[in-house]
Amino acid sequence: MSGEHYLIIGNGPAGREAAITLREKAPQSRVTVISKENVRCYQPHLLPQFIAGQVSEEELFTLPFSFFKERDIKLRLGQCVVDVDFHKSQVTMAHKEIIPYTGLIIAVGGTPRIPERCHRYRDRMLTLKTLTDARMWAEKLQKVSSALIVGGDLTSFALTRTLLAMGKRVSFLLNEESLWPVRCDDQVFREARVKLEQGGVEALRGTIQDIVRRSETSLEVTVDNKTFETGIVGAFYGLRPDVGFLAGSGLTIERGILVDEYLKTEVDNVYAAGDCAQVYHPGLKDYWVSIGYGNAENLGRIAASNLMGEKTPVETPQESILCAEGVRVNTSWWLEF
Amino acid sequence: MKTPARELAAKVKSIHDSHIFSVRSDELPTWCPGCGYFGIHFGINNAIQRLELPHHEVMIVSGIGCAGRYPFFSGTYGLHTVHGRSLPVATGVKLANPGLTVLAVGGDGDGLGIGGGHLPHAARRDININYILFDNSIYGLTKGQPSPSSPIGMKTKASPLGTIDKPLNGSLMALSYGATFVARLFAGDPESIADALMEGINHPGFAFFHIYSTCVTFDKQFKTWDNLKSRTHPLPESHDPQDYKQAINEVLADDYSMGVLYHAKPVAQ
Amino acid sequence: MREQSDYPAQDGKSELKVVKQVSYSTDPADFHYMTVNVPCQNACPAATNIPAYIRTLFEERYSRSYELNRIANIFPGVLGRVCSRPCEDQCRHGEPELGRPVNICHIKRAAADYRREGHIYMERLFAPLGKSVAIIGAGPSGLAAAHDLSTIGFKVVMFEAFDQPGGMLRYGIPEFRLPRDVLQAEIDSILRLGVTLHTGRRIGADVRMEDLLRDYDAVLAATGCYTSIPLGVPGEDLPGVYAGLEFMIDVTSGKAPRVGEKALVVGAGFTAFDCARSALRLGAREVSICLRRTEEDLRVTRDEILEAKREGISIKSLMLSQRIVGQGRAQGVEFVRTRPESVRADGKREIAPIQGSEFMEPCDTVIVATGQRSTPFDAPGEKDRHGILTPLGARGARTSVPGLYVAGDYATGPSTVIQAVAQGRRAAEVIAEDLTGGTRRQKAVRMEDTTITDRSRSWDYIQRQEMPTVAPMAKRLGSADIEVETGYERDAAHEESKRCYLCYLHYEIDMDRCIYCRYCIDVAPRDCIKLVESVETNEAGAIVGYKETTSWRRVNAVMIDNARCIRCGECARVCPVDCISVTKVELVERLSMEGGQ
Amino acid sequence: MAGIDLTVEVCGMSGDGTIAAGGILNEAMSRQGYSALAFDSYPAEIRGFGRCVTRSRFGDRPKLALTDRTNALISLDDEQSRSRIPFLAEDAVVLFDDKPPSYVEENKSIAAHVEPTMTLYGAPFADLAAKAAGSARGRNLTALGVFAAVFGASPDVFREVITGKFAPKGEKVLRANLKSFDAGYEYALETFSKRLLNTAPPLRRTDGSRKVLTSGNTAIAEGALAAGVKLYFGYPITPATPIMEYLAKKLPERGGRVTQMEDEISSIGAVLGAFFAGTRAMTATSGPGFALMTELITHGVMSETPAVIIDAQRAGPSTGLPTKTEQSDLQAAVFGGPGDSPRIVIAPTDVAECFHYTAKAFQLAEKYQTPVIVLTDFFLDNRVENIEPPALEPEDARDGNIYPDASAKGAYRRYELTDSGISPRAVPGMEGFMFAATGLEHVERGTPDYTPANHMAMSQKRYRKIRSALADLPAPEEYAETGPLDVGVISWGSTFGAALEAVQDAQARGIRVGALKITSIYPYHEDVIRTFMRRCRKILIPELNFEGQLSGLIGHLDGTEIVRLTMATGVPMAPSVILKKIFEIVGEKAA
Repeated sequence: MSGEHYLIIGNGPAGREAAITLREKAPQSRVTVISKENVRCYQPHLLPQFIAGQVSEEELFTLPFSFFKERDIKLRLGQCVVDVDFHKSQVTMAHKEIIPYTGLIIAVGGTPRIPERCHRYRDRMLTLKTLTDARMWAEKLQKVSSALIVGGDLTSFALTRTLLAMGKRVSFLLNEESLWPVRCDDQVFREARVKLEQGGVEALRGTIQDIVRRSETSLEVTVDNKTFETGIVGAFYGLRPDVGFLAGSGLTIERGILVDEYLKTEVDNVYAAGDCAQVYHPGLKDYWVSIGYGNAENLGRIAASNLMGEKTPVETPQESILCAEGVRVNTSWWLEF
Repeated sequence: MKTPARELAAKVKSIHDSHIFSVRSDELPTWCPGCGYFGIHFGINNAIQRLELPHHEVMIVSGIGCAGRYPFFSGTYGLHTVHGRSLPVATGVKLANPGLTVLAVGGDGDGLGIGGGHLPHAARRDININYILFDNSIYGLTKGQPSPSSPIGMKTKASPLGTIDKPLNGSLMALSYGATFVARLFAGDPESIADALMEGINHPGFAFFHIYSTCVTFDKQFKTWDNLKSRTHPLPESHDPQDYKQAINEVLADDYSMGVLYHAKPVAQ
Repeated sequence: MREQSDYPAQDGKSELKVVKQVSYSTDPADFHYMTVNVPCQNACPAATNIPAYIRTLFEERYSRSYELNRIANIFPGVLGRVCSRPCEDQCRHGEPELGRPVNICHIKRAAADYRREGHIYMERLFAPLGKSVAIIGAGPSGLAAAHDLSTIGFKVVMFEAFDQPGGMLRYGIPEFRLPRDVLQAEIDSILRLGVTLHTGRRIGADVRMEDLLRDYDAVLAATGCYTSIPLGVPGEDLPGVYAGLEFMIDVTSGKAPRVGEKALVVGAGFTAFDCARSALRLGAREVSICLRRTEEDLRVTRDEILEAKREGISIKSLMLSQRIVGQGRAQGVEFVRTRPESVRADGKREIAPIQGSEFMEPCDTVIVATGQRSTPFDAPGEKDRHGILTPLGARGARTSVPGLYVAGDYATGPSTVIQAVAQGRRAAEVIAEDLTGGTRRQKAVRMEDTTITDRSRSWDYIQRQEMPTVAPMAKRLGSADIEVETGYERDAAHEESKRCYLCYLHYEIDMDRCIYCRYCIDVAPRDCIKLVESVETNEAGAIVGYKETTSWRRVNAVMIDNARCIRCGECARVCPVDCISVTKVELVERLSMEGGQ
Repeated sequence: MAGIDLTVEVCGMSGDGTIAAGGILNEAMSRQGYSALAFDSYPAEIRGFGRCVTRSRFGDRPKLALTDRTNALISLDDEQSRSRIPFLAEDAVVLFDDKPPSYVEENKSIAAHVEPTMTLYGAPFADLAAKAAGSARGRNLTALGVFAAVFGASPDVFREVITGKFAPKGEKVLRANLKSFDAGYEYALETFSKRLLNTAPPLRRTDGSRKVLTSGNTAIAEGALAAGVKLYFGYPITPATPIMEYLAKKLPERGGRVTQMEDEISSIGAVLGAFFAGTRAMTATSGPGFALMTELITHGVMSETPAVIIDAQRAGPSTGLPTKTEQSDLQAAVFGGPGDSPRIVIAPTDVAECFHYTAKAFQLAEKYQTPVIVLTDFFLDNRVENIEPPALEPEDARDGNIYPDASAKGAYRRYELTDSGISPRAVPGMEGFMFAATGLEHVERGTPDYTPANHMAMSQKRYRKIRSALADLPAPEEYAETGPLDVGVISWGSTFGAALEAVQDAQARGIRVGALKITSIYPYHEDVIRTFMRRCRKILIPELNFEGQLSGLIGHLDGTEIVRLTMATGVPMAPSVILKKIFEIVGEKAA
């Protein structure tokens, strides 16, 4: 065992792939994966099917624990990083343990983003990111027949498909915050409305003013002074990188951790991959957060290789084409809906 | 009052450079934080250093009990014997190698209880052993039973109604057994302990040090820091340590006067 | 300097009974101690004695608490609202494991809110010196200088360009943030010291520098920064484009500038936020703040950002304006994306535009709040390329012209109110020295024996009391002069004051009496008491580091690390040999009645 | 294993309140109707010296052994608890304080050591307690609160128990502790969604009756009290001290007293004196103290004076491992001391038996005029079981002394040679039967005599007397179907519980195996044991000592091969160890 210790924060597809890659490329080093969630790594993109009951919980999971034990990859599950010191190259855990590293890969993924103006009634909206969220949806859906989707990102469209398949009534509220990570202008909105309505979804435009809980199964929503009733409100304003613990640490964070095309942050031995990494995309003329399972895995591998001294760039898909969830997706990807 | 920052730093440096603590071992003492034994330890430490005794020529023999652990925390030769038998072992050591400075240490249970039978004989023999009695009037290691020197009425789990047996007075015993050097001291006053030890170690015969200490864990009633601090006081100016009767009378008259009670003139051989 | 305290032998207890022991030190080592151990006071440019005023507020002596502020920072009521709070970033309670910083600023405001009706701070005035000083500019810095100079005995005359005093406080800060009566009251408490104020008199135009230099023993220029820095992009002259500062001056002096539907604010400082929030109150439906960097890099407080967003303002990152477009009036701004480059030595991060990433943000109003710089006026002496007098000397108050001094934003460029105040006071100090050949105020470390604090450990777990704000947006935006922050209830203030660790209390173990029993360590709330082998010192001779050890033979001292200590008092309560003392240590200014020495 | 079988550990530094927490946990779980078997191992060391671990096994049916796999670990001190990880089940849950007083370097936290298959439940024990009660002292109860919430146990029962324990210490202390508990409970409720064990059956009894949580030591003391003991002489020694402490509280209420003597030598002396004068007395000690007593014990044998001695075995030799368990005093108890000195030695196997055998010891001592040694061990003394409140068997209450017949007045022969070997014994105060007892060899009247024939005759008498005691001693119990067996497991003392569990487990798997419980160590029932041995292909004797002291005692009885399963580890033997050995033996046959 050499003194090197490679640390990966996050046990999602990106983190997992990064760990495996590091183990291959640095057989002598210690490799540790830290994850907030206390479950084996699963396939988040299957969650909508899971909610619909088309996929069982077992099928969500990918590799068994033994896989990591055999490769001597240390898993710290259910544990949380609260601070990173890039000068000392060490992380501080919530339980106050201090762990030094030689190289760090941040692959914490994202948490659902809720715009400040919605904070007042956030507790009346459901999000969908983790297995726990999914269980919540499944449970709620037993009782209600209609749902309102606000915001609207990739997941929301997948979920909408599911909901329709389950025979639920779905309304979809669009506004400038919608269709993250893409900006939603008028033209985009028109396209989206058409697509949705073809799919049998009621598409609205406007901003939520208030949500009031009427009963266990009924919410009263006010949009631009018009009030109507629905069973669930699902918030899909995209993801915020789950990097609260990096505040003030010196890394640039906007919607994600800004990295160059080699996924390196401003700090030499620190890389970011997956939903929490933000790379400039010439097509969008904006920074974009790579979404989707396949991408995440891929970025994980790249980050790991580059941390080990290679120089593999992420190829940003040409103008108007992002690949996510295996679906061919472009800057108007909801057209696939 | 706050020490000015500059003085404070200088102070630490001077202690550091004095190497005063080099006679300790590396082991952090396992006595409860706040234990009086730390004060005694500090006193013994200073005495050995000020007498400039070579550490390898110092031997500490102990019995069982909290005090019995002393040798582990001392950087000298040490022997942790069985319960109550430290004095016989120490006697053997001293007779085998008169060149050593021998300290026998033990608690009140060890020295006045199970080993109580040994004290008179050690005193009678008057071999140059320095017997330091850590007297906190309780069994600490077995988690708080009354000891031979517990005051009447001490309530412990083993004496729920309070002890009814009279406590032994180590100093008086030693005097009556004919010990030729008897000092009574307080763990909270390490300086006096050091002074008395320096005098007693140089005394050619058996020296008995009766040190009042505390058990912060099991005695919240009698030998507490507050009680001992407020009650103990130095021997009267007029006290003449060479006067055996005066020593006896002092001990009979006052339980809390601290200092060298008796120091017999060496008998010309 | 320092009286020796002699402990009664043996019985340590009575140490706490000895009559009040006070001593003063001017040893650099002790000043260093203050910087490390009372982080809040050290962070405050005006060196406000924060623990002391929080403690007095806790004792519900609101007026006294106010005074302790007033002594140092002149504008407690104002700063209790608009201070940039460098102290809170340093508050020990904010250390990761300890929770969130004490809400120092809002406690200050509470002291102001609840002090005695008609409470007046009794100044210590000196006999008139028969010398006079002219101060140009009645902003925070000028007023602070005026205060100090007149207490020392100078005749002070002020010239203010606007028709009311206060400078940026009045013309830069909107009313919903700082009510005018509060401001006026605190300005009056300075003017009442016999300061003569001429308003509507602009240097250069209405007053001539050479006259002043002739008529007065000294002249202090504190004219501030009133020249907006333009973006320097095409289209900036279009109607609908405002310079941030002018915009604010219009707003605050009652002439509401016209804003349209969709306003873009370019800039990242408090001014940008004030403009944005004001624009909203002037009827704009959609307001965005456009940043070259990201939210992370903003220098405004977290609450500020949150409030702004609550009001519906959106913050857009990583965009650099290229040009303002429009026929007849502004209709949009073209931006280019930026990318952060590696961090520079000075900690700042380079921002570089990305080629070919131009995009358009439509709008009808553009407010350029990218900063302002000092306004030049004609005066003799060395100047920089903008025509601004160059400050000389360590305290940056003198100029190349004898008798002419500078202070505040004029001298330093845009800064915070508290810095301006500190600046003004430092300038006053320099002027007094030059004119009297001596100093009236001397900084010293005051040490006073005290008994153990009555703080309870459970207070350390009290949640930070948040500042209540006007909740319904409609009400809030209804009129421009509704103060958004409504101030603490008495209870909240008292609750918050409990949270202060009182870092001005110094705990110390007397090595001569310690028996190394480690009782204190056993009860310590965190690793604040150490088994020390040796200490590192700095050139001043102060302790800057501890070498700890767990080897018994190497434990030379048991020491309290006051930089870790949270002053809970447990150690002093349990020490069997009473060798732990508590001392109140404060950084104070001593007044010497006789002029120089 | 079917049903509920949950082993919980609380681990901390002595001083963390580990033992107290374990006690409350046991009582609370017991009151909820679970069977409970708990064993704390803590150092008789100074605070700050050692690790404290309480292990409790809860189930829906009684268990007599501890398993070697723990399902839940409550860590009050990570440094200490780390060492427990290897003993955890793969799917164990670990509760720990995730806000220690200071930052620690990598691997100093228990979080660094748990397997990914395990579940971590971090809660700021100390902070919560400090916040709720103003001091972190109650953090052990906070930990219990978290446990209760995580395992879906009834908080009310916990509060009930805490109240019972702390109410005597005053309102302030009680409130502080309840607050600390609630703080943990509420924190966990809102922090952790998962509920383990919430399948708990409604085991709580409705008829108001309740099993009582009893330690071996308490049972021994209660047994003695039931048998009417009047005097206790003792000297503090781990693990026997609690017996003295318990009696110190109870005896005065019954007109008796506890006298703490200056050492074991004087303790046993005083006991002999008291019995000589016709009063029931006892002492309890452990190996080192027992060794000091042996001379006086043989004096009791020689002078035919009754005495009751509890030897609470701990790991030896010498001071040994004072806080570790072992069964290595057997031979010392049976043979220890100068000369041929037969005495009665019995050894209970569980807490209930501790009660009954101690009570019986007085009866036997009086009737057979001999020191009776009750052999227990650290594991048996300090473990806690919830048992039905034990009731005394009537004959044990009777005065067991056999007094001389009035006709003998004037011609009383204290050591009269009889068929049973028992000679009627007079006690001081009885008119006309005066005699002198001595440690010297003596003739029937008691006067010293060294002639060869007499010493031979008297030796025979003393052995004859002890053999005849077999009639009153509990016979071995057999747990096996009839017919030949592949393995016969013979065990004694605290190890028997594990042996029985292993045997039942093996039987369930269809192996022909049986168990024999031996509680009468000396004298022992030769015939019963021999008959059992003859049925077995091999005999397995598991015991907690290095040599196999029971094997040494009874191994020769029959030709059957004896397999010794011995362990000198200081920790109780787990059923799995014995089961493994059984498999080995059976495997050999298959091969």
